[in-house]
Amino acid sequence: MATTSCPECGADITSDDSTVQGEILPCPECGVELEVTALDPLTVAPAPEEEEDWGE
Amino acid sequence: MATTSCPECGADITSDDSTVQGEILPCPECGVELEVTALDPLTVAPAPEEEEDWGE
Amino acid sequence: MLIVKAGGAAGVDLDTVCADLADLAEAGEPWILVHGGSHETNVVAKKLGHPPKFVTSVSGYTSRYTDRTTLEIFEMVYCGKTNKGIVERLQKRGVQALGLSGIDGRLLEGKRKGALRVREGGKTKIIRDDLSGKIDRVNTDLLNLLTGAGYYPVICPPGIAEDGTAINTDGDRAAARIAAALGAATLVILSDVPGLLAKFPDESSLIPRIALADVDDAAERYAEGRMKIKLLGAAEAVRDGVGKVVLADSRIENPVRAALDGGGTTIEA
Amino acid sequence: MLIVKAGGAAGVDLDTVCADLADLAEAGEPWILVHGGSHETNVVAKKLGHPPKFVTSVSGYTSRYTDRTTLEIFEMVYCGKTNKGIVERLQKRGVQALGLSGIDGRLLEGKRKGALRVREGGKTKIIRDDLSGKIDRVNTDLLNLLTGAGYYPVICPPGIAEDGTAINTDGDRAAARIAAALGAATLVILSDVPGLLAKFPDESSLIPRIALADVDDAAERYAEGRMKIKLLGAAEAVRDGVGKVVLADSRIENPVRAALDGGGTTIEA
Repeated sequence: MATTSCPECGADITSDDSTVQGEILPCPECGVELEVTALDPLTVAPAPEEEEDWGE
Repeated sequence: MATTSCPECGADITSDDSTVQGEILPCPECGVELEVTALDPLTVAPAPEEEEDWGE
Repeated sequence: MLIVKAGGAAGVDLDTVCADLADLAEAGEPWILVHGGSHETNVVAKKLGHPPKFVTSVSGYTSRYTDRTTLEIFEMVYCGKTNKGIVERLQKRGVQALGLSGIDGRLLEGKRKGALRVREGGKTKIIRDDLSGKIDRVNTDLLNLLTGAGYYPVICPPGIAEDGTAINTDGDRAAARIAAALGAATLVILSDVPGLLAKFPDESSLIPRIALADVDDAAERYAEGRMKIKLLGAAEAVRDGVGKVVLADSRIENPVRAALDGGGTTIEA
Repeated sequence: MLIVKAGGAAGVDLDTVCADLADLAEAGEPWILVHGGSHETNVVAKKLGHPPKFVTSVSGYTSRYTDRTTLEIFEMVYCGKTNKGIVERLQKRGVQALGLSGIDGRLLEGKRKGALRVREGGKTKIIRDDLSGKIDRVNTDLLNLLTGAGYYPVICPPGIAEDGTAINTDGDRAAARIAAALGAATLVILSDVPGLLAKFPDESSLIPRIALADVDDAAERYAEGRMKIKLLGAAEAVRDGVGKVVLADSRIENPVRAALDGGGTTIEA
């Protein structure tokens, strides 16, 4: 369990053992989509917009 | 053990268990170099001239 | 100019496709071949202990997760064994074929997907090291230089990003980009199915023709996975000026000629 | 024109070679790169369960026994991973590089050795399915077409036989054939040794220069295995009109420039 704060509204963002690198966590307060950019220490950043594309 | 005859002089050419496909057997009579082109039945033919070359 | 895409699926018989293309070349019909190799890539990747991983984008499209090791295995199979095997088959039939990947001479340049949203293990995740991308520029000068000198280009992914990094890209859409960039009259996409089937896998339910305006609707109603990508790539090509796109069967005799003579599913404006 | 051969040995650092070539291109010095990949091919062949087999010809030369499966692994590593990896490195440094094998456009055409006499298990044997051969014709029109349009060719074996079959061939000698066919001023052959050493492996015993007439004698006295092939290939090139051939070290900074500035062993008429 680790916590950090939402870069938009400052609310607490918490991770648990199942949280993985790159996972998208919505902020419980303002609902912005946050990307887990690092697990230890827990670091988040606004998730990028979805570029619709398909690889081979 | 199998035998065939030398295409040059007719002498007996014999193979044993160690003989392998493609092996060069000199004819015991006329000395011509023979290539074992098949083992069963034993078949021989004059061995090609050596083209000197090196692969990668 | 005729562009032909031969798929990478196991069912695609490269010998029949090459024989047909050789006849066309002899009859004075110039063409450019684009090929895949996905089936073989999976086989080799497993043998090399780096089994393929596929990711499904949030909108449901599956694509190969291309980390650096996977990209190099992809290059070995596409640019090495498959590309040179096709050039060899064509050269044996008297065609002056020449193989290129999208990296060579920046033939297929595109943008790397910075971040891809995928569903994995019940979570939504962003992956950033997926070396995949979408082609948006084709070096037509290079293609014209070569075809003008009598060569028959045989092309395969990967493409290349602006910064020179190799990027995995969808072969069908790369063929569509090439066809559009050259203003080709016809793009034939061969694969191991007769075309778009209304009731897959019932081959008698083949849809012979779809107008450009109806493609999105048909894609929703009848197609999944790879066929959906082929259809959307085909529509893109027609919108960008390609005369017609034919989705046809590679498993028959003279598959290219059959497609040109009206077989398979034709998409046109 | 400058021809550079970068070896396939483990010690050859492709990054330094590509960085040097990029500087030369920027300085307006056109070149053609020929590369190998034998070390990596052995690694991949083992992983794929088809370990490399080498045969020794009756006159003592060792070469890779190239059956069809080996040839396809060879293509995967040379034409796939290595060739496109080099083109990618050069493109990242702003060089408009373009990769080709000897099959493409019949760039390196030669004759397949019909039968090879080898010593194996104490016996002398003829092997016939060795897909190896010697290059005797280079498609210089294709090379001039590409370099004339500003492309930098990056070339590797295999070559192609008259009937269109792919044939394994020695990269050093292919580079020599290309240099001779283009009447190149200089052929630089880089590998993981400083040049010809009078007392191998003592690097201070480097022989800086050998006149063409003395090459056979020097090859007998100082060289074995691969170095002997490089020397005989170099002599062949000079006899066929190449200004000079330099056998130099790829493991140093700016290896190509160092060779041009007099490093390594120079062979000239």
